[in-house]
Amino acid sequence: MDFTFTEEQQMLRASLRRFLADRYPFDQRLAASRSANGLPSGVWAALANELGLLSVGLPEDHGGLGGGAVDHMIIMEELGRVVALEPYLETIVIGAELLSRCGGTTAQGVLAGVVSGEILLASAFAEAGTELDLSHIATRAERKGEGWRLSGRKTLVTGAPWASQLLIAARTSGASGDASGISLFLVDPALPGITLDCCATIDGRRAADIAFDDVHLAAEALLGEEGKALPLLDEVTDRAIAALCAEAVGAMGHLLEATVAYTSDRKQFGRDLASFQVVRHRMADMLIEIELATSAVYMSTVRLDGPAQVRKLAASAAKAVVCAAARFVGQSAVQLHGAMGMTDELDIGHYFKRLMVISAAFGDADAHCARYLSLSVDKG
Amino acid sequence: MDFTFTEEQQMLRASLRRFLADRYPFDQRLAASRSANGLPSGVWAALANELGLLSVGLPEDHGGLGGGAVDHMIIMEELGRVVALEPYLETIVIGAELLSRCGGTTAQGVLAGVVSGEILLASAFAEAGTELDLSHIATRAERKGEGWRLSGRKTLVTGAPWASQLLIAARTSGASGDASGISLFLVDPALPGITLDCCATIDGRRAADIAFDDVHLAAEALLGEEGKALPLLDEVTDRAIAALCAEAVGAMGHLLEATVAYTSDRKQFGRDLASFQVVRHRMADMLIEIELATSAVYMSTVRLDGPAQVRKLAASAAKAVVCAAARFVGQSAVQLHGAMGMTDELDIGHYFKRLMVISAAFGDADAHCARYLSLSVDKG
Amino acid sequence: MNLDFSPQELAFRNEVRAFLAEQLTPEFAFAGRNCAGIYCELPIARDWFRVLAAKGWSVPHWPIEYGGTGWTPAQHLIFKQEMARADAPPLSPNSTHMVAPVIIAFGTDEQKAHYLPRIRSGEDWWAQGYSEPNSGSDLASLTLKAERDGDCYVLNGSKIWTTHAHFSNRMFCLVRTDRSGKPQQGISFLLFDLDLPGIEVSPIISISGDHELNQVFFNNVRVPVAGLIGQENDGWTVAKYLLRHERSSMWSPLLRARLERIKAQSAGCDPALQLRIARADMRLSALEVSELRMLFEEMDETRSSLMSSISKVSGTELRQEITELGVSLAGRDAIRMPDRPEQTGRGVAVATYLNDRAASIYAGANEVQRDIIAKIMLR
Amino acid sequence: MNLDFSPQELAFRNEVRAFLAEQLTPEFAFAGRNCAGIYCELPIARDWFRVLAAKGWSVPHWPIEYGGTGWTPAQHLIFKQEMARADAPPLSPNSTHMVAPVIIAFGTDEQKAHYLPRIRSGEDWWAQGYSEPNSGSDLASLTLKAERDGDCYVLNGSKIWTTHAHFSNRMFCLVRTDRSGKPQQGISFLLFDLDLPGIEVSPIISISGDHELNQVFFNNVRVPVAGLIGQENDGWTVAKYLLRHERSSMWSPLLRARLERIKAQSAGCDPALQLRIARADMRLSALEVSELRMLFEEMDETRSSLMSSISKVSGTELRQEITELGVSLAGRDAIRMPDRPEQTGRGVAVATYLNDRAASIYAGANEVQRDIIAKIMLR
Repeated sequence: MDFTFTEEQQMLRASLRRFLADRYPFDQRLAASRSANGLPSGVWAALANELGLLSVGLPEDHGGLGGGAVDHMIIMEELGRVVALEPYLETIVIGAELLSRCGGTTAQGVLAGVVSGEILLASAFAEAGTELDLSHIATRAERKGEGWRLSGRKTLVTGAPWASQLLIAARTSGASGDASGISLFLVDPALPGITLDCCATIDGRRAADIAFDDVHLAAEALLGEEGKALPLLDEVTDRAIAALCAEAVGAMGHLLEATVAYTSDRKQFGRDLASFQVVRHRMADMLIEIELATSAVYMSTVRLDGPAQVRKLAASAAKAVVCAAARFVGQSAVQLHGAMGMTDELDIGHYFKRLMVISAAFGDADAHCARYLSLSVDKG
Repeated sequence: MDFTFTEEQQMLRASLRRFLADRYPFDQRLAASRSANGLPSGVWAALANELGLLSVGLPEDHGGLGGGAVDHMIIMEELGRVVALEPYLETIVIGAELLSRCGGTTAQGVLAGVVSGEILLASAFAEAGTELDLSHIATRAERKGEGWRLSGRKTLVTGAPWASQLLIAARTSGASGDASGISLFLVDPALPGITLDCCATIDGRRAADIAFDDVHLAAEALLGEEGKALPLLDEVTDRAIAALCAEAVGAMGHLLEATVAYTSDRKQFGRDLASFQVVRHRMADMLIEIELATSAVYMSTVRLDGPAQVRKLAASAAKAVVCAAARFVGQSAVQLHGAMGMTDELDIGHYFKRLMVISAAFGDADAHCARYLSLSVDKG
Repeated sequence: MNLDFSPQELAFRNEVRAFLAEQLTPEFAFAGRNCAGIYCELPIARDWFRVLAAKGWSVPHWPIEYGGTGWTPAQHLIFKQEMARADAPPLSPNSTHMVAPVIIAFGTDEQKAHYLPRIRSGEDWWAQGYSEPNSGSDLASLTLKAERDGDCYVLNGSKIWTTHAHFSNRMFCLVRTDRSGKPQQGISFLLFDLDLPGIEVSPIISISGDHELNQVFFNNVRVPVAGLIGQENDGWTVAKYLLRHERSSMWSPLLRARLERIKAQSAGCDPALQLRIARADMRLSALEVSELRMLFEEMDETRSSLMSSISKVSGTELRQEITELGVSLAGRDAIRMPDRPEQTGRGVAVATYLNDRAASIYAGANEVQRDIIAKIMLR
Repeated sequence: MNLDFSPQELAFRNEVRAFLAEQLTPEFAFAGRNCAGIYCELPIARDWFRVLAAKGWSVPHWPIEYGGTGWTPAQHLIFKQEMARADAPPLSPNSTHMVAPVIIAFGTDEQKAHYLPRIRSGEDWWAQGYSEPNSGSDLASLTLKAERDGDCYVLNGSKIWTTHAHFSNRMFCLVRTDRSGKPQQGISFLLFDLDLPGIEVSPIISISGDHELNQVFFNNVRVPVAGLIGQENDGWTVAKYLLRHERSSMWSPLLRARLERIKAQSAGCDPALQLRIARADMRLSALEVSELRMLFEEMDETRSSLMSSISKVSGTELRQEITELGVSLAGRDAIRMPDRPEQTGRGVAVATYLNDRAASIYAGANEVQRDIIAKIMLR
C-alpha cells in the first residue's frame, strides 16, 4: 500500500508543468486549434527532445524509461490542466503501448520514430456502438497472397489527420461476436483505397472518418499474432480510459481554480460572487467531486497491470465516476462564470467541451455503468 | 380546459380543513396511533355524520354525491396535511369505489354501512412483486358447491385490522399471467380459516399479513363478474395512486410550512437559519418540487376517467414525480430541522415516514418509471 | 377541473394545423427543428414572421385595437403547442413581447403609431439593451450614461449579451440618467435606431461557435429625446412592468417537441438512457400542467411572481436535461464540431446542449430566481 | 503507487481473520449486522469490547506505553476492514477515540492513571457532552454554566443529543466557565461521573423508534475540580485537538460491508435499482481510495482539515444513499415498524435508513462542512 510518487515522478510532473506554463499559453493553444494543421508548432518536438517525455512511460526494452501507467497518468493530468491538443493519448498511451506489446521489427522501427517525436499515431479499434465490445467490429481483413486486403469504415478516429501511421483492428477470421479472429494492422494512411474525411471536434482537435476500400497491406502490416488481438485491445482500451480520466482530473482542477478566481473577483449586488453561500457550496461540491475522481483515477491506473476482471471493473468505475464529476464540475464552472462562461473567448468553454469529448470516448457513463454491473454479476 | 374548483369543492376543502385543524391536533393523533386500536376515537364517525364526507366522492346511484376523483383528491390532500390515520383511501377510494362499480345486492348493503361510517374496509389485490401486474397473483378461489374456497396469502394489507369486511382478489381460472380469470370477493375477516397477523407500520397505521386456508365463501361473496375483475382492479389501483399522491402533496405542504417556520425561528451562528442562502435555496427547491407534484396529481386525477393507456401513463408519471418530490422534500425537512428533525417528538419524522409508506405503495418510483417506459414504447 | 379542449378549441386547433400544413414550408420547419440557439436567425425568422403577419397572427396577444387576435388563453396555448409541434422557427420575443407591451402601456400616441405597425409587420426588429459588462443579474447597478443635451441624450458606455443585435434595426435600452439616488432610481427607458452614429455592434461568439450575442458600444451617441418611454428616471417602473409581462412565456411546448424527437430515436438505446428519457418525460408532463395552471388559474401578484420564478427554474433546468439527453443519444457522434446546424442540420444536438447552458444564466440567473422564491415564501 | 498489501500485511490480515473466526460469535455478528443505530448497545458492545481487550486490541491506536499496539497505518486499515467485513459490533468512539486521546495529550499523570486503564478494559463507558438545545453545529455558543465553588464546579443547564448516555458511567463535557470574552473563550473541558447528584438522563426517542439519544439535565451538580482537563477557560483548544483526532475515522469499511450485503440480495431486482446499486458501488470504490489516501498521504494541517470535511460529506452522503438502497430493495416490506432490529433482526433496513438521516446532521452538519471546505479553498 503506497500512495507516494517517486522522486522521478515528482520531477516529471514539475518539469512538465513548468514547460506547459511557459510554452502553452491558452491564446496560442486556441490559435493553433484554429490553424489548418490544428497543432501548435514545435511543442511536440520539444516534448520529445527537450523533455524526453515520450519515452518516459514506455517499457525499457523498447527504448522507454519503464515508467508505465503512473507516468502516463501524471503526464495526462498535466496535459489536461492546459487542455493540450497534442495526441499523447493516441500516439503514446495507445499507439506506442500497442506497438511495444506486439513487438516485431516493424513495430520496433515505428517506435523509434515515435519516441523521437517524428511519428504521430492514431488508432481505430471500435466502430459505432462497439466501444466496449470489440468482438463486434465489422471491418475485415482477408489474406491475399503474402499480404492482406482491408475493407471497412472507422468513424471519428481522433488524431488521424495528424498521424503518419494508423493502427487498425479488423476481423481476420470467425464471426461477429467471436473472441478470437481480431487482428491488428499497421497501416500507412497514404495507401491507395484509403479515404480520410477529416473534421474538427468540439474540443478543437482533429478526427477523421476513414474508409478502407480493398486496401492492399503487406504481410508485415500484421502486428502481433493473427486473430489474437482482442485481449490486447481490451487492455489498451482500459489504459486509454485511465489516461483520459487522468486528463479529465487535470482539466477539472483548472476549471475549479479558474472558478474560484473568477468568483473572488466578480461583483454582484455589491458583493464578491464568492461571498454567496450557494456559490461557495457549489465550489465545495466541485472539489469533492474532483477528489473522488482523483481517487478513482489512482485506482484504475494501479489496476491496469492486474487481472482483466479487476482491471475492467476499476476502469469502468473510474470512467463513470469521472464522467459524473466532469458533468458537474464543467456545468458548474460555466454556470458560476455566468454569461462570461458561455463565451468562446474564455478558456472555460474549451475545457468544458474537452470534458464532453472525454466523457463520450471509449463508452459513456451509462455504458460503463452497464459494464460494471454485468462484470459484478459475473464476479458475484 | 379548466383548472378551477367548483364552489362545492372549495367548501369541501375549507370545511374539512377547519374540522381537522380543530379536531386533529398532532399530539392526539400520535397518542391514537400508539393506542391499542390505533385510531382516534370519534373522528371517523364525525367525518361520516358531521361532515357527510364519506359519500361526497361516490356515485349518486350508490348514495353518494357524485363528486368523483377531484373530491377524493381534495379530501386526501387535506388528510395528508394532518398526516391522518383514518382509512379513507382503503375504505372509500378503493373499497367503496370497487363496491359501487361491481354493484349487486351484497355490495349495496355494505356500501350503506360504509357511507354511514359503520363499516371500514380493507382490500388486498397485489402480492409481493405483483403491485403493477395483478395477473400474477397466486391466491386462488375455487368453486365448491354453491360457494367458493379461498386459499392464499396477502401481506401487509393496510387497514385490515380495522376492517369489518375485506375485498380480496383471487384467481378463479386460468394460469398465472392470464388477463382473465381474476375475481373479486367480499370476505368477512372473522370467517374460519382466516388468520390476521397484525402489525404496526412505520407511519403509525395498522396492517396485517392475512392467510386464507381453505376459507369457505358463500356464492354472494363474488363481486361483479367471475374472472373479469382485472381491468377494474387496474383502474382502482390507479385511483389509489392518484389519491395517495394527493395525500403526499398535502403532507409535503405541511413539511415545507413547518420548515419555513422552524428555520425562521431557529438561530445558528447568531443568525436565523432561514437567513442562510443554502437553506433558502433548499426551501425554494422544496416548493418547486411540490408545485410540480401538485400538477402531476391534477393530471393523474383528471385522467382517471379516460382510456386505460392514458390513465396508466398519468398515474405512473404522478407516482414517479411525487415519489421524487417526497424523497427530496422529506429528506430536506429533516435535514433543515437538524437533530430536532430526527426526534419522535416533532411531527416532521411522522410525515417523513408516511411519505415513505406512500412511496412504497402500489409500486415505487423505479417500478412506475419502468411501467411508464413500457407503456410509452407500446404507444410509440 | 378538466384538461380537455372544448369542441370550439379543437376547431381552432384544426385551423392552426391547416394553416401550418399550408404555410410552414419544409425550409421553415428545417430551420425551426435545427435551431440550436434560442431563436432562429434572420432572414428565415423574418420570412416566417411575415407569413404569420399576413395571416394576422404575428402579434396575437396584443390588444385587438393594435392588431391582436383576442384569443382566449386556450387558443394562445393551442397556437404555441401547434407551432412547436410543427417545428415552426422559434422567434425572438424582443419586438412583439417585450418592447411592444411597454409601448402600448407607456408610449405616447406618436410612439404607438410609429412603432407598433412596424413591429406587427416584421419591418422592425428590436434588440434589448439591458445587461452591461458589470451588471448582469444585478440589473439595478447599470451605468450606461445618458446625458441630456438639447433634444437629445448623449450615450456613452456599452451593453452586452445583446441577442441578435446584428440582425436588429432598433434597440430598447435602460440607461442611467441620474446617479444621485438609489440604484433603481435614475434609470430611464429609451428607444432608438441602431444605425445612429457612434454605435458599434461587436460579435460575441459563444461556446457552440455560434454568433447570437453581441456587445454594443456607445460613443457619444445622440439619441433623440422623442425615444424616451415614460418619465425620465422612471425606467425601473417600465422595466418591472416588462418583467411581469414576460411571465406569460411557456417552456413546455418546445420541450415537448424536442423530447418527442428524442423518444422517436431512442428505440433500442442503452437501458439507463431510456430510464433517463422516461424520467424527463414524466417531469415534463408535470411541467406542462404547471404551465397550464399559470395560464388558467387566477392568481394575485405575489403568486404570479412566485410561479414565474418556479417556471423559469424548472423550465430551464428541464430544458437543459432534455438537451443533454440529445447529446447522450448522439453518442460519440456528438463530438463533431457543429457546423451552422440551422442551415446544415449538422451537430444540432451538441450545439443545442452548449447553447442551453445559458438557459440557467439568462433572464435572471436561476440562483437569483431561487432567491426570489425564498424571499416571497419567507415574508 | 501501489494498492496491494505486502506479505507481512497479508499475514497480519490472516491473524485478524483467525481471531475473528474464533472470537466473533454468531451472536456478536448478528448484533453487528443488525445494528441500525450508529453503534451497538450495551451489554453486547461491552462484551465484544472485552473480547478485544483480552486480545490487546481494544485501543490499538493509543501510544504503546498506554496499551496501544504500535500498528502501521496499513494494519489499522486491515483491522477496520476485517472487523466491518465480519459484522463485528460497531463500537462507540467516545471512550477510546475521543476522551482518551485528550487525556493522553492534556491530562495529568493522576488523570491518566485513573482513567486510561478503565477505558482500555471496557470498565468505563463515556458519554460526550457537547451539543446543547440552542447550540448545535455552532458549538462555541454553548452556555452550560459551571461556577467554581471551593474544590468543585457547580453545573447548571443541559446537554442534548447525548448518544448512549443511558449506558455510560462517565461524561466528558464542554462547559462555560466564563462569559465575558469571545464565545470560544471561557469554555472548559471537564470530566465527571454520571451518577453525581443532580444529573438526570432523559431519553430522546428517534424517528426510528430507537432510544440512542438523551438529554442530560444538570441541577446544581457539584463536579470536583480534579476533573478539569487542561486550563480553565481553555477548553476550546482541547475541543479542537479532539476534533483533529477524530479525523482518522473511515466511513468506507462499514459501507462496503453494507453494500456487499445489498448486492448479494439484488439478483433479479428492478433494473433501475440495479443501476443505482452499481453507481453507489463505483462511487464507494472511489471513496475507499480517498480514505486510503487520507491514511497514507502526507498532508499538512490545511489539507488534512480539507480532506476531513470532504470525507465527512462524501462518506455520510454515500452512507445515506446506500441505506436508501436497502429500503428500495426491501420494497413494501420496509413499511413494517422496525422492532429492535439489533436483537430481532426485524426491520433493520428501514431503521438504518431512518437513523442514517442524522449522518448529514451530526458531527458538524454537512452544510457547515461545506462552509469549511469553501473557506479553506477561498483563502
